[in-house]
Amino acid sequence: MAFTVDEAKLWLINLNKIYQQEKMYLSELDQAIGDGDHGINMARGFNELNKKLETAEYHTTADLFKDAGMVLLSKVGGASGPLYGTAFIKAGGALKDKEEVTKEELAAALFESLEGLKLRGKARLEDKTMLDVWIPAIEFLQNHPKVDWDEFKKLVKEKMEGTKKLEAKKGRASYLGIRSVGHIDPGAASSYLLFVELARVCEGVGL
Amino acid sequence: MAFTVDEAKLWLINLNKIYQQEKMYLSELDQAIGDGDHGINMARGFNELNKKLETAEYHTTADLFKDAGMVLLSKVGGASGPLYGTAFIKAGGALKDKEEVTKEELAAALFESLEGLKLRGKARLEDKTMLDVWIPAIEFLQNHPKVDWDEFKKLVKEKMEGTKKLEAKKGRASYLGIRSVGHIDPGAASSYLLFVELARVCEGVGL
Amino acid sequence: MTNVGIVLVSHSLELVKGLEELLNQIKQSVPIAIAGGTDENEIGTDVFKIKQAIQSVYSEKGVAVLFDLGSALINAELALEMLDDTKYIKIADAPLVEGAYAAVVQSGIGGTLVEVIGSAEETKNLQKIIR
Amino acid sequence: MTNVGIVLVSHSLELVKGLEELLNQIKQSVPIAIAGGTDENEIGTDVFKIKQAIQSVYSEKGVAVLFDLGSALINAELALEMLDDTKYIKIADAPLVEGAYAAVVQSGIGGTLVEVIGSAEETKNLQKIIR
Ligand SMILES: Nc1ncnc2c1ncn2[C@@H]1O[C@H](COP(=O)(O)OP(=O)(O)O)[C@@H](O)[C@H]1O
Ligand SMILES: Nc1ncnc2c1ncn2[C@@H]1O[C@H](COP(=O)(O)OP(=O)(O)O)[C@@H](O)[C@H]1O
Ligand SMILES: [Mg+2]
Ligand SMILES: [Mg+2]
Ligand SMILES: [Mg+2]
Ligand SMILES: [Mg+2]
Repeated sequence: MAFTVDEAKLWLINLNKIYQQEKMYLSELDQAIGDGDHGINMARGFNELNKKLETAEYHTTADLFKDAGMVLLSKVGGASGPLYGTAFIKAGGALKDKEEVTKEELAAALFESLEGLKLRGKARLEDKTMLDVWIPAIEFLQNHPKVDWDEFKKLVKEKMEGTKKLEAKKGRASYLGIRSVGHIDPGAASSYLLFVELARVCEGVGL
Repeated sequence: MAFTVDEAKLWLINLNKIYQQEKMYLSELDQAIGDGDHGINMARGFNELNKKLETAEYHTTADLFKDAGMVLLSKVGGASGPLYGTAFIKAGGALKDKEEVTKEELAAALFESLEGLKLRGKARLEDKTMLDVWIPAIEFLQNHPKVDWDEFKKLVKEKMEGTKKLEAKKGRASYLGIRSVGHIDPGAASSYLLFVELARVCEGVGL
Repeated sequence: MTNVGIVLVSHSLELVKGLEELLNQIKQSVPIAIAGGTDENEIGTDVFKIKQAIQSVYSEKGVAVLFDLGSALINAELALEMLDDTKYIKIADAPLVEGAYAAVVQSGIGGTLVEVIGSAEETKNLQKIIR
Repeated sequence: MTNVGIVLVSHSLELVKGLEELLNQIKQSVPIAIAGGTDENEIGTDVFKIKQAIQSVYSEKGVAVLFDLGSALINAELALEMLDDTKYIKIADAPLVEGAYAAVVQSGIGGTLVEVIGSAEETKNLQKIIR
């Protein structure tokens, strides 16, 4: 079995449900070190995306990702909007017109997403951003010919929780300096959820 | 003859007429090196002051000056508002309850105005501000036991025109740097008018 | 009040209204007051508006005043002179928007007036773009 | 257009509307465009608004972009990436209000894009209060 446009769609639909559920939690994280809107932002963006997915038809994962990226770009609001938007647009660009996406191709596409995130946000590892989840996640996918998705889920959880001890160097939280330590980065948390839902869908099709 | 509350009132009423007449001219000067509102500001402030003078009754020059200062403070708008406002309030403070103001007392009161202007605006001689008229004007009044008002008028005119060659170091015009050279400072121009009208009133009572 | 109050002075009422909205997102517990425009809400500043704004967020915890252009400073200093006790009021030598953001964050974590002014003034050295 | 265009990007639409009004007082000949708030005019920024604002004041004389907070920069850079020819577009590392004021003055006297960006960035070193 392989990852097709149906899996891509399922991933994003599930992700929307999760972000609606975790809206308060993500905003609370952002209240501690930012402006308290990350949950609202993600819930709004993915709700718009969900509406779009209900009506639009896509033939390839690439098309779906690119369109999803455009919606997130303009509907999430906040720094995370152009970041997640870029991530999906870049992944879509990498996948071209492939109908069945292999694990290697998916990993390569998400590597392009990561490159896009770095280019846009100019953050580095340990700056206490979503990159602290993205960087190890993509590395793991690229380094394991056969992915153990439970291991993967464990890893991203650890990395998300690992942002707690970091001092923010990027984004609003950086204004807090040392006072940002002790709180999980909201973007790391939403990226953790993104990867967990991806893992579930991949497991489902035995990727 | 002496300078009484009637002369003070006459001065300000005449000054209002002048500022209404010269509204366009002062704003044009400000357009060249500022935001183009100095004429509007002075015309608005003195119009309000004029209205007040028509109804209110004052027993001393001090009371009249203090009240005039309060009106200018809030009605001129722009940097010149708190500056001219302060000038009149300080002069009023210096004159206390004197009914007849001698030339020496008037000069001393205007010296206090100048001190107020310096304190508020922190400008120095040759910064291309109204101070470039005020400083020599007050010096002249203090140094001449008997003032030749024609000489005085000539002096303030020269000093006002002298701001043309200066580079602005204070106020909005300072953003222009060297490009501010070649234009008369609007505040210097309105201060020149203020002193010319004062000279006329003083001549009238043989001060 | 347990947090340092922040006063935003601008030549434009709209500008500080928008800035206030932006800042209110960060920390509700920080008292913020605005003084924008002339007494008729035209472009300019008004000493009495500034005085009132300071009084509305005044406490012994302190008040930090931020302003846009030099002429706003003239009125801000005059407003201070009109107040009796100015020991706990300081004007920040900082960019209005960036300084106010940092000031609200610092006040929000319970910073002292000196710390709040310091954070605001530090934003002068803030590299906004990494090249 | 013979003057460098200025684009003001802020998380708040109201803020840049006020700032625009303030700047329009200085020089009418400087093209100014604003991009404030999200597509629903809430607090945030919108890449498409920024792109459109840049296009609306675009000329080979150049466009200087000023922004408030880092997240606005992410969208501003993305907007630039969406445009074909960005040779004449530069983002200033400058405080929004103070930088925009200096930029408009410099553009108003016919300054080049490099001079306009330079004037804006110089305001970081501006001593607003003389102590
Ligand atoms: N420059 C950046 N690079 C990578 N991630 C960033 C950057 N700036 C912010 N983020 C991420 O975005 C998250 C905040 O998103 P959100 O609250 O939606 O936006 P905003 O900060 O504009 O309100 C942060 O927790 C962080 O993970
Ligand atoms: N710091 C200062 N000290 C003395 N005079 C000043 C100062 N700043 C501005 N001025 C005077 O004010 C005049 C401008 O007044 P006005 O146009 O009414 O105010 P604004 O510059 O706020 O629009 C200048 O021409 C200058 O003479
Ligand atoms: Mg946020
Ligand atoms: Mg936000
Ligand atoms: Mg003016
Ligand atoms: Mg003005």
